[in-house]
Amino acid sequence: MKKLFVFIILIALASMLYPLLDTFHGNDKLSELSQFYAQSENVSKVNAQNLVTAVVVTYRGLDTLGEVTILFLAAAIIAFFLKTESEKRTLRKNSEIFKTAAKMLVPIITMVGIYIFINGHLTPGGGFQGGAVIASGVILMLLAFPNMEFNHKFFEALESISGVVYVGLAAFGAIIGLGFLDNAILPLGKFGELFSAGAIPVIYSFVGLKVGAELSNILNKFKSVQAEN
Amino acid sequence: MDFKIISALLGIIMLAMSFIAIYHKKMIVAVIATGAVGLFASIMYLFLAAPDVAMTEAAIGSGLSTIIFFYVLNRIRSNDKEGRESDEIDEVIK
Amino acid sequence: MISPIHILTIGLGGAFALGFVPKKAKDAAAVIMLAAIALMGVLTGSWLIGLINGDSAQQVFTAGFKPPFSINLLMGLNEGALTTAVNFIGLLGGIYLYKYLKEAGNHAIMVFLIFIMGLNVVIMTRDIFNLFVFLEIVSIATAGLVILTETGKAVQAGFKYMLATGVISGVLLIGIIFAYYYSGTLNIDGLTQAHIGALRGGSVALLMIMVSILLELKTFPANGWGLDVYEGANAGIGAMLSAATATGMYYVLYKLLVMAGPEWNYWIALIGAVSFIGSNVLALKQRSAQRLLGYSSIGQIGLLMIILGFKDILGDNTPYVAFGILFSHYFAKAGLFWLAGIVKQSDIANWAVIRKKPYFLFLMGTFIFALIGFPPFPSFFAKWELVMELVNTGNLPWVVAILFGSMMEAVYLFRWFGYAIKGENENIEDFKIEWNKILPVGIVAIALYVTGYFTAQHTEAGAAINWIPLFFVAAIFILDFLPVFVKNTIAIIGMALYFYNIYPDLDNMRLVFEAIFMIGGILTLIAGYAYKGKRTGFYPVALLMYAGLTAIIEAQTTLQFFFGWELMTAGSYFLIIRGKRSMPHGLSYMLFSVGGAYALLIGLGMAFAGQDSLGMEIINTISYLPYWAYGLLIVGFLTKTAALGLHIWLPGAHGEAESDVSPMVSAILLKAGVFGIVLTLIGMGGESNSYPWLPYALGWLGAITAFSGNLMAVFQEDAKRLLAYSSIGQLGYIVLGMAMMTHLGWLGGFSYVVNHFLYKAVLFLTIGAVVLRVKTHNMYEMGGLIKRMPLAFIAVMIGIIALSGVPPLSGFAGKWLFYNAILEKGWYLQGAIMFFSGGIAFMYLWRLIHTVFLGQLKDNHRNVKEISIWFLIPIYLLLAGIMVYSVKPQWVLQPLGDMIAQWFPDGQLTWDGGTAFTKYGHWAGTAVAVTIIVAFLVVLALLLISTRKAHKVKQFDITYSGERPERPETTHVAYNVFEGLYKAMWIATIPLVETWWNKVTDFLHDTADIVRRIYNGNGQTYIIHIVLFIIVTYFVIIGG
Amino acid sequence: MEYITITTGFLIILAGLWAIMTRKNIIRIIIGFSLFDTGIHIVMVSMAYVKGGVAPILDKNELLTDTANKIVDPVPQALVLTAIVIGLGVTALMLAYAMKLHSEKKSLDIESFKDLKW
Repeated sequence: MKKLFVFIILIALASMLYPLLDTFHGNDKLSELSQFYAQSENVSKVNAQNLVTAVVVTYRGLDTLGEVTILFLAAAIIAFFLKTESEKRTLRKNSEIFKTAAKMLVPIITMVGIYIFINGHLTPGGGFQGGAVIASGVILMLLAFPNMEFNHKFFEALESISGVVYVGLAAFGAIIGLGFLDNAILPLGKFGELFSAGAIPVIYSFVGLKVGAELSNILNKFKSVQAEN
Repeated sequence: MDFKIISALLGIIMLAMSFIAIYHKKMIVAVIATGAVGLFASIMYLFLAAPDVAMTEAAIGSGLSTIIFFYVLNRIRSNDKEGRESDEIDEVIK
Repeated sequence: MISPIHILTIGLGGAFALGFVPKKAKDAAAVIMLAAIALMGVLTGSWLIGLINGDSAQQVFTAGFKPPFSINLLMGLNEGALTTAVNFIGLLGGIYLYKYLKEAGNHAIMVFLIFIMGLNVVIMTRDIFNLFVFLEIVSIATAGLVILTETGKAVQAGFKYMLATGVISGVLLIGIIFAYYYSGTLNIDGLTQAHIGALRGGSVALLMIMVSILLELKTFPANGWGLDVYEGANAGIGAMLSAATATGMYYVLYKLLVMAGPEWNYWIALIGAVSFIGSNVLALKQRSAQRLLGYSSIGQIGLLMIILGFKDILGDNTPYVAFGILFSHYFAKAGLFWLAGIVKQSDIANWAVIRKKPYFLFLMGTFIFALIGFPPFPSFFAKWELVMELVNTGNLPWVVAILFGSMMEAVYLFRWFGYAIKGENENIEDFKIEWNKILPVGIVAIALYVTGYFTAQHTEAGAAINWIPLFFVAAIFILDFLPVFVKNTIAIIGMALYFYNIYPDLDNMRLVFEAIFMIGGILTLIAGYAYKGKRTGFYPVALLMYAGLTAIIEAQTTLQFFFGWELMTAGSYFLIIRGKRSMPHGLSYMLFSVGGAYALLIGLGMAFAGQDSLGMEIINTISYLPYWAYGLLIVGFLTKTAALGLHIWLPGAHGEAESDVSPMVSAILLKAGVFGIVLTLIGMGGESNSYPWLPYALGWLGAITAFSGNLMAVFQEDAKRLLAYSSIGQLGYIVLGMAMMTHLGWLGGFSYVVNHFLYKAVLFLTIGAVVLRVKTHNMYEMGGLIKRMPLAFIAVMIGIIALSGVPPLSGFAGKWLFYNAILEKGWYLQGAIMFFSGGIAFMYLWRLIHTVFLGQLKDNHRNVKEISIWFLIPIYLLLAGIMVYSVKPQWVLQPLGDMIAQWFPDGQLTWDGGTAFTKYGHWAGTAVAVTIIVAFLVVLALLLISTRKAHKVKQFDITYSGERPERPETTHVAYNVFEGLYKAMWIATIPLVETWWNKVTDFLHDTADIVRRIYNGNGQTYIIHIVLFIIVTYFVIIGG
Repeated sequence: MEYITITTGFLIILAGLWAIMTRKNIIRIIIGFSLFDTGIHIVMVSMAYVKGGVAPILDKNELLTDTANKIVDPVPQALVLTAIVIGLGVTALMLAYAMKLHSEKKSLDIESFKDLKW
């Protein structure tokens, strides 16, 4: 009965969404907004090879700041929400091979993560992706060494430092009169090189560190509430 | 032309995965299916010329969130074990 | 000035930097948070001040590109005011939650800071996707804050909240991305110009954006999750949601409504009206304080949505109206939520505990009156302006809808307040006082008064309001710790000085009423010396009533009139509810008053239609639906005169009031209604009015009221209720007299106005004083008191003779004029009814003497003393007035006649010395009075002489041999004396009216009880509601 | 191609809503929510596609001239990046709630959490 009702509702919703689908004709050309971003003088103003990164970090940097904040919020809420849970440790033994592999892999994974966000303005990927990769390295560690003390102080400090630096860089732009989150506070460099696009790589690196730290914190919280099994 | 077929195939697979995610008895399978939807979505993004999004979706949407799901399932399972036989657990989680 | 973008720097930087604060240093973290919020507040506040002083609004660009290519923020006057408001309440809320936040740790403190920062950006941003991101921040932060207390309920509420906002923001995101597809921009101003609503798909995208904002505002009925959060969360968080979030979200709706275009205005108003009425009706059955507040919040947001929908009609007044309602809601709701957190009682009946600390009762009262829209709060002025403008533009149905919703809100809020003032509080655990929780509550209460004052100054009519009486009330309130004697003296001197200063400015008609209000007020206050101790709270509220009464007399504009009217209502409500067992009567008084006030408000709005001033004279020239307008005004005033059908509050209210309050609310307060009726009838054009049916109907109503009031009085065993019903009857005479619209009718009416004041004050004061001595209202528990209280006996006797209207006393003047007027007018049937009621009056009046003063003295009254000297003084002063009036009626009637002649020049009395002539006969008051008094004295003397040898026999108990009977009514000869009459007349005493009103309230409550079951507590159902809401709005607005 | 993907996206949105509105298990509801999110992301990315466009990464010199006619729209892609991360935050938080709810009543049935109503 309820399912039938929900089904009817969804049919109605679909009929409401249908005009959206019906009037969607794909794009033959870019929207005005993106055309502006793609104009070569504007490309050289930001000087980032990856336009998505340019949009994410500069043009719509405020969104990214908000997004980082959301992850931060989620981590903070989960931290105080789950803290009352018991923190008993599992005593499962992992095989030596797995442990050794993990020991070898984790630095590599971390390096890959760092590579991804440092090159965010040149190649696909950036702070979020790199951060996620770093977090996956952390997971691997957590899985391989369940008894290892997770150094949450380090990660929280990392999170705070990168957050403050991010906001500081953003505000610096506004203070020296260029605009909040303007990447031109650093030299723009030569297009297509690592040291280009002004503050974008710096900002994206800190975003990456912050995201990595936040995700690690979240994961650790979820992990540390696992009871004995 | 090829892209159309591939994307149609991807779409069908994703819908099937969604169905599994919603209706499979075992919660673990359902979670994996959810992750698979994300993974196939990221392949789709590659075809749609969005490598950045594809990476993000793969790493975050299908990777990390699946792991969190697992952690939670694990936790709930161990919570339930306290008073139940293991057969019943899936019933609870279902 | 510092760029507003640094709100982000401060808020986010502060939140991130909190990570450096060691876990142990919780105080440091909390202080940093408060400092950061304060800093944001200073920043926005400095912008607000600058913008008020004429600075131009500033665009804040980011990323070094101009919009629409990058995200921009706007700091204009609205933004400045609202962000300052958010930061202000955030700071107070942070102080309130200090301990909770500290306990929850640094993470919770960060969340709170980000919550406030997010709201600031939500208000300022001009980019729709940025709006989405910061809305997510706010809702995630909210979800975190909800579980601050970590009760099971909070967790449940939080989950439902997350689920609901998750789906809603998904819908918003689809809307945004398609809006981008159709317009190629994400900038709100760019979208405004793109008019995507004109496209087929674009209209759907727009609808999805608008609906999701509406849903975020927790629009009825898809708001179960919101209500659960209000109930489940910590009260301090509820305050934040209700005040801060709602403020921010409301502004988002405003921004997006501009984008959506004017065709959405109507829909927003409609959805707002549904939400306003729906949630206020459903709240009727609510017993949980926080959930009640949640319903009320949603209702208020609905009202604000209506205002938004009418922004094109309200024009430049929109900010005034919207801010007036918004700020009242914002302060009052936050204050009430905080109080809920202090009192810690979920069931509203247990709020009686609050009066163990009387100043908390004052705070609660402030908030409740501010929510309903009483003066001097901003909502009063805003609601006034709203109704004036809406009526003026012909939107009457909307006005009715708004006032109906407000009425429902008044029902549950005053029921709650009634519990707080009068409920049982013996067994309820007292609550603790923590400074950090009280400080914010006190500040918002003060802020309400201050903003109210400044709101008033904003309009011309408002600025003309005379605040001196109110300041006097405030002063007395502050001096409330003094003993009765001091306060009473201050009050009397204050009123006397005020009257002395004001009376030269008044015309004769106003002087009559002002004299009744002020001199009557002083006389009844004299009786107050009989009380000992502090009499906490009495003087402020009594003076509040007098302040209102004098304000309606002095009113130059309809706004001032209504202002005074509401003050008087508030003051008299408090006076009435002070009595014993008066909780239900206080509520019904308030509800009838509020209903009546709304009728007045619409009537005054119609009077304003087409006029360009608010002067009182506009009610003389109503051109917009004048029949309705005058009818509504009269109905409004009739609620105060307690005409049949609107009277059910009166007997209880007057009967249960304190001894010196009954004369205030009966002899004095009821005249305010008469004053209003007089004004209306004059406004209709006096003799030659073109609305014959109104006075005709009014006349019948008066006659029937007179009859039934008197009849009901006959069957009372409670002396004060008897007098109360008698007042209903007497006011019926007055209404009938005025309705005749002739010179004699009005003269009769006015003579009753004066008379009723004199003798009803005497009777209520005397009976009240007797009640103070014998500690019961029931006449069958009295008897034989003539021996113990001869002076009281004389007063009552003269009082009832005057009331009954037999010669020689003043009542006869009124009767005589009445019969002449009726003959002249030809209203024989009404006259006959009046004649009967006069006869009935004798039957109950006689009982006051017979049952109370004559017969056997009850043995527990053997040693009662004469009534207090402080009562006797005003009583005998009033009696002197009656005697003067009786012996020299021309002293009163001639000036009254001259005054009435300005409206009714025909058919005046002709005076020859002390003899008055009409075409039907003549009456020489002095001669009649003197003759009868002499005859009476002669007979009395003869009797005394003839019985001088009479043996005095001591009373002894033969009936119950020294035992005190448990049921005194069985032993009193005059108990139920009119049983026989009752058997004949019972049919006329069926409380049809009360039954009718009960049916109405039952119906509303039952409806509420059934409908609110849609909120079945299941988070899934709430999602279904949300999706259904989206679909229904789609099919209604875009139409499938 | 983008027609197919956008349709897929809408269907997944509906599937997610279906799960949210009909499945009783809270974890299952969160899975539904996750699907709902993914669907929206697919719709957004499909919308960014420009026929014949390449990824908006200007790593080849020929892309530097007449860029606007060669690349796909970077803006929705940037928005999706943001949305994905937000979605993760929300999902994680919901799961934390689910854990709490479960430890409270030892049940994951959404109908057993109706203490607040009316």
